[in-house]
Amino acid sequence: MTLCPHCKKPNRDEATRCIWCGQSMAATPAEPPATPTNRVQDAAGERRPPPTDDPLAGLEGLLPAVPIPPAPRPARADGEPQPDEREIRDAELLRAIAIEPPPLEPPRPPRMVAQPLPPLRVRWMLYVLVIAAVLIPLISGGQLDGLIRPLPGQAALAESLADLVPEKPVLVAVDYGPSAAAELDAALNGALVQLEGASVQAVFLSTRPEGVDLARQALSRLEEAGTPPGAYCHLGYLAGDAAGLRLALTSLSAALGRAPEAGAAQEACPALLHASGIGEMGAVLVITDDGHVARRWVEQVGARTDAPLLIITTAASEPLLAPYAASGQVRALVSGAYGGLSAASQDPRRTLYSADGFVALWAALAGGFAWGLFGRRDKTERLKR
Amino acid sequence: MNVVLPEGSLAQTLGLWVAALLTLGVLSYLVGDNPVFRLTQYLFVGVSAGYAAALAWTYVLAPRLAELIRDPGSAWPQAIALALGALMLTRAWKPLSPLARLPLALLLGVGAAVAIGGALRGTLVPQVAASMVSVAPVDYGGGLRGWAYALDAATLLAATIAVLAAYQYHAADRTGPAPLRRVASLLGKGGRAIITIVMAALLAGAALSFYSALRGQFDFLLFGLLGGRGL
Amino acid sequence: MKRVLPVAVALMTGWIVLLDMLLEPAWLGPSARILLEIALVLSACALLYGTAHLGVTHVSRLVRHEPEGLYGAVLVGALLVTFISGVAAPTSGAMTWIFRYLYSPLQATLLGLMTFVLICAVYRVARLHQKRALPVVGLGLALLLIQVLASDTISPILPDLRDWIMRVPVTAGMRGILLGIALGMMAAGMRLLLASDRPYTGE
Amino acid sequence: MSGLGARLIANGDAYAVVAFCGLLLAWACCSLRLRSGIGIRLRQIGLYRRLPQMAERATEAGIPVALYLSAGCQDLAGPETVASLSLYTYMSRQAARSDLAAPACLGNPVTLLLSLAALERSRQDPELKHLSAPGEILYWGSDPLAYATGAALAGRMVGQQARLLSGSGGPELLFASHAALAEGSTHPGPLGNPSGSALLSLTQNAEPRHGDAGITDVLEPPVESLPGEDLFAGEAYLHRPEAAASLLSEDYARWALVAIILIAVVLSSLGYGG
Repeated sequence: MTLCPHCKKPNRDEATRCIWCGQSMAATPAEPPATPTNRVQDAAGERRPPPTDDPLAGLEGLLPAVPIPPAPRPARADGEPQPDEREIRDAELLRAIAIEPPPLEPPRPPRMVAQPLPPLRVRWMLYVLVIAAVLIPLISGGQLDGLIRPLPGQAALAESLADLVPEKPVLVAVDYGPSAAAELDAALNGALVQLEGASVQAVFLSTRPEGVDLARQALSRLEEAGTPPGAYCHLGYLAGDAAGLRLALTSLSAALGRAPEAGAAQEACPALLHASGIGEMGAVLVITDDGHVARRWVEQVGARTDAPLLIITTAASEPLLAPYAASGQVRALVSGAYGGLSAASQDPRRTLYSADGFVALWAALAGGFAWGLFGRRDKTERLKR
Repeated sequence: MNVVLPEGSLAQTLGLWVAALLTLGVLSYLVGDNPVFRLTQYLFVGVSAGYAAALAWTYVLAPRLAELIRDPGSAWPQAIALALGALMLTRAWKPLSPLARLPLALLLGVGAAVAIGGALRGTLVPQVAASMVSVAPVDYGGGLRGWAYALDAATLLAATIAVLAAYQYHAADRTGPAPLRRVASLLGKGGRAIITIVMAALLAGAALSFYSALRGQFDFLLFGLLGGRGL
Repeated sequence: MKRVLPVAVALMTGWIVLLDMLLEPAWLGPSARILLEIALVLSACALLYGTAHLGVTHVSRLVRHEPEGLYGAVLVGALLVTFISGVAAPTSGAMTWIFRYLYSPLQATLLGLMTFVLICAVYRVARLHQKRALPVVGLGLALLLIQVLASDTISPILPDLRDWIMRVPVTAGMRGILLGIALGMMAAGMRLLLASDRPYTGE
Repeated sequence: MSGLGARLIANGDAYAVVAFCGLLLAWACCSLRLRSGIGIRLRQIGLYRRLPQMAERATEAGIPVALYLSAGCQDLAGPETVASLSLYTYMSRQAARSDLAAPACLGNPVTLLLSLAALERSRQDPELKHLSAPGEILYWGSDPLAYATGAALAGRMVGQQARLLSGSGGPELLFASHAALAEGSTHPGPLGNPSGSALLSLTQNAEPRHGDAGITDVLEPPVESLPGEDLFAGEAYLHRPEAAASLLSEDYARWALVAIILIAVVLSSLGYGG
C-alpha cells in the first residue's frame, strides 16, 4: 500500500498512477497548469472538439486546474475488454428507447460556482440578524404568542385525545432526534398532559435509536409532574423500520423480543397484556421529525388499524404529510413550531420559544433576501453581471 | 436541550459544561472551518454510530441470543435469524463473501414486499379515494360558500393530476395523438409549477425547524447553563 | 448455485410476506411473522456491520498516517466508548450521560447551524439572481410571512389563507408526488420480487 | 371524500389486490412490447442523460466520480435503497472500465453491503484487482445528520472534482447534508425534496470555505434533480434497459388512476354513488 504523493490517498504498490486523483504515483513537482483543451487532448490522446449537444460542453474550463498526465492503463493480456453479448443487447435497447436529445438547457453557468461567497462583512451581518432573531423574545416577551390562531390539527388532536377510553392504552412513538427536541418536546408534553387528563395508559416506543432516551426523558418529566407509575410504560427500541412496524402491528412481543424494558413494561402496564400488537391500541400518537418515518407509520400501521393515528411533526415535514391529513388517514397533524406554543407558555422554565422569534426569523431572512437583491454592488460584481 | 439527571450531581454539572463547550465548538464554524469544529464533527459521527450499534445489540440481538440459549428448542426462528446475521458478517472476508448474499436477499425480498404492501394499502388506494371528490357546489351547501368549496375541490383535483402527469415516462412528443400530447405537456408544465409551491412550503418549514433547533441550544446556554442549573 | 439460492430466497420470502399483507390468509400469518422477525434481526446486524466498517476504515486511515487520521482516532474512540458502555450497561447513567451531553448538543447545534447557512444562501440566491431559485425563495418567504402573521387580530384572512395553502395547493402537489412515489416503489419492488433486479448478487 | 371514495376505502384490500394485478399485467404487456422492438421512447431525465457523459469526462480527466448516497437512511432495505444503489452499480462499472476508483459515501449499512458486492462484481477482471483500495466506500452511520457530517468530511478527505449526490429524506436531511457537504466539497447540493433527489455537477476545485454554497444549490432547483418517482427509474435509463418495461407500466397505471378519478368525480358530482 503506497500513498499518492499528490492527494495522499492509498493505492496498491503496483499502481502506476493514483486511482483517486489520476496523477502519476511518481512524486514529481507539479507542472504548470495546462489549458483545459490541452488537458482533454492529453487525456484523450487526441484533440476532439466537444460535441455541440453535449450539455457539459464548455465546462472543460471547470475541470481541475491540475495537469492530468495521459492515463497509463495497466497492460491487459486480452487488450481492451470486449463487451459481452448481454452488454451489446443492452446497448442496442438503450439506443432504441432513448429519444434524440431535445435542445438541453445550457450547462450550469460557471459564475454560479466561480462567484465568491458573501464577503466576511456581509456574512457577519447576516449572522447577527439570525442571532438577533433568536434573542428577540428576551425583549419582546412573547407578545404574539396568544394572538396566533391555533393550527387546525391542534383542535383535532385535542378531540381525539379526549375521545379515548381508559381500557385501551395509547401508543406514543417517540421517533425524533435531539435536533428536533427543541421543536417537538413542548408539543409532546402538551399531548401527554391531555392524555393524563383522559386517564389513559401511555405506552412509549421508538423506532429510531435516538428516540429511546428522549422517551425516557419524557417519562421522567411525567414522574416529576407526579403522574402515577402505572399510567405509562416504555417498550424501548423497535428495529427493522417498515418490517419491524409490520411485525409489531400484530405481535409486539415478537417484534421486541425480551428487550430490557419490555419485561418491566409488561408489569408496569397490565393493559399491554390485552393488546398483543399495535393494532389493538386505543390510538397511536407519533412524534417525529422525519416525514419518511411518519409515512411508514401511516402505511404500515394507520392503514391496518381502526385506532386513530395522530402525528406531531416538525414544520419542515408537515407539507409531506398534508395529503394524509386531508384524506383522514391521519386524524390530527400538528407541526411542532406553532403547535407547541400553547404548551410551552405553560412550562415554568424560561425559554426563548415564542411566536415573536418566528416573526424575527422572517424579518432576518427577508432582510437578507432584500439586501442581496437591492444592496449596492461593488465594481467587480457589476462587471461580473 | 432537556436535562433531567440528578440535579446538581457532579456528572450533571460536568455534562452541562461539556455540552456547552461542544455547542460552542460547533458554532465556531461561523468564524470559518477550524480544527475544533472538525473535532466535533468526528466526535458526533463516532458517538452516533456507537449509540445506534449499542441499541441494535441491546434491544435486538442480545435478547434473542439469550432466548436461544435459554430455550433452544422453541427459539428456532431466532436461531435462523442469528445464523443469517452471522452469514451477513462474512461479507468482510472475501472467500466467504458470497454467503452474505443469502441474508441480503431475504432482507431485500421482505423489504420490497412490505414497501409494496404499504404503498398500495397506505398511499395508493386511500389517496386515490381522497381525490374522488364532488365538484358540484350543491354538495357543499350551495351558494357562494358552496361554489368556493367546489372550486377548491376542482383545484385540488386538477393540481394532483397535473403533478402526476409531470412524471410520465413515455416521451410526450412521440406517443399519442397531437391534441393529447399537447394536453399532457401542458399538464406537465402545470405540475412542475405546483411542485415549486411544495418546495417553497418545505423551505419555509425547514427555516422554522432550523431556527427551532438553534433556539433550543440558545435556551440551553442561557437558561439551562447560565440559569444556574449547571453551577 | 451461488446465484440461484439467493434469488430463490428473495422470491420466496418476498412473495410470502406480500401475500400475507394483501390477502392475509390465516395459514400464511405465522411464516410471514417469522420472516419479518428475521428481517428485523438482519437489519440490526447490518447496522453492526456498518459500524464495524466505519471503525476499521478510520483505524486504517490512522495506521496509514493519512491527513486527518488523528481525527479518525477521536471518531473511533468515541465509537468504542459509546458502544461498550451501551452494551455493558444499556440503562446505566453512562449511556444517558453520553446521549444527553455529547450526542444531543452536537446533533442539535449541527442542525441549528443550518439557520446561518440558510440566510447566507438566501442572500446569495438574491445576489446572483439565480433564476430557478428566486421563485422558490420568494414564494417560501411569502408563505413564511403568512404563517408568522396568522393572527385574527391582524386580519382573519391571514390564518384562513395559511390553512388554505396547506389544504389545497400543498396537499394537491404532495398528493401527486406521493402517488408517483407509490407507483415507483411498486415498480421497483416488483423488479425485486420478479428477480428482474438482483442487487444482492452484485448485478 | 365522496361516497365512491368511501366505498373504495371500505374495500381497500380488494382494490389493492386489483391494482397490484393490474400493474403486473401492464408490466407483462410492456415487456413483450419492449422485446418485440416496437418503438418505445422514454422521456429524457437530465440526470440520467448527463451521468454517462460525466463518466466519460471523468475517464478523460482520469479523475473518479464520488457518489454521495443518503437514500435509505430512513428505511434500510426499502426499494429506495436499491434504486440509489443502481446509480453506484453503474458508476462502479464505468470506473472499472477506465481503471478508476469508485468512491462512495453512504448513510445506509444495507447499501454499504450491496455496494461492496457491486464493486466486487464490477472488478471481476483480475487485471482490475489492483484498484480496490481501503476507504473507497465510506459509511457514516444511519443518523441523517451523521451522514451529512460524514459527507462533508469525505468531501475534504477525497479530492474528486466530479460528484454525484443522491439524497432521500426529509428536507432537513437534504438541506443539512448538502449544506454540510458544501463545506467539504467543491460543488454540492441537490434540490431538497421529500422523496429523493440528485445533482450532477462537474466543477472547479474551489477552495472549500463555507456552507452556504451548499444551500444555494439546494435552493437552485437543478435540471438534474430527481423529485419523486424518477429516483426509481435509474436502472432503466442507465444500465438495464429491460427495466424500462416497469416504467412504461407505471405510465399505464398512472393514466388508469387519472381516468378512474375523473370518472368517479363526474359520477359523484352528478350525485351517483351516494
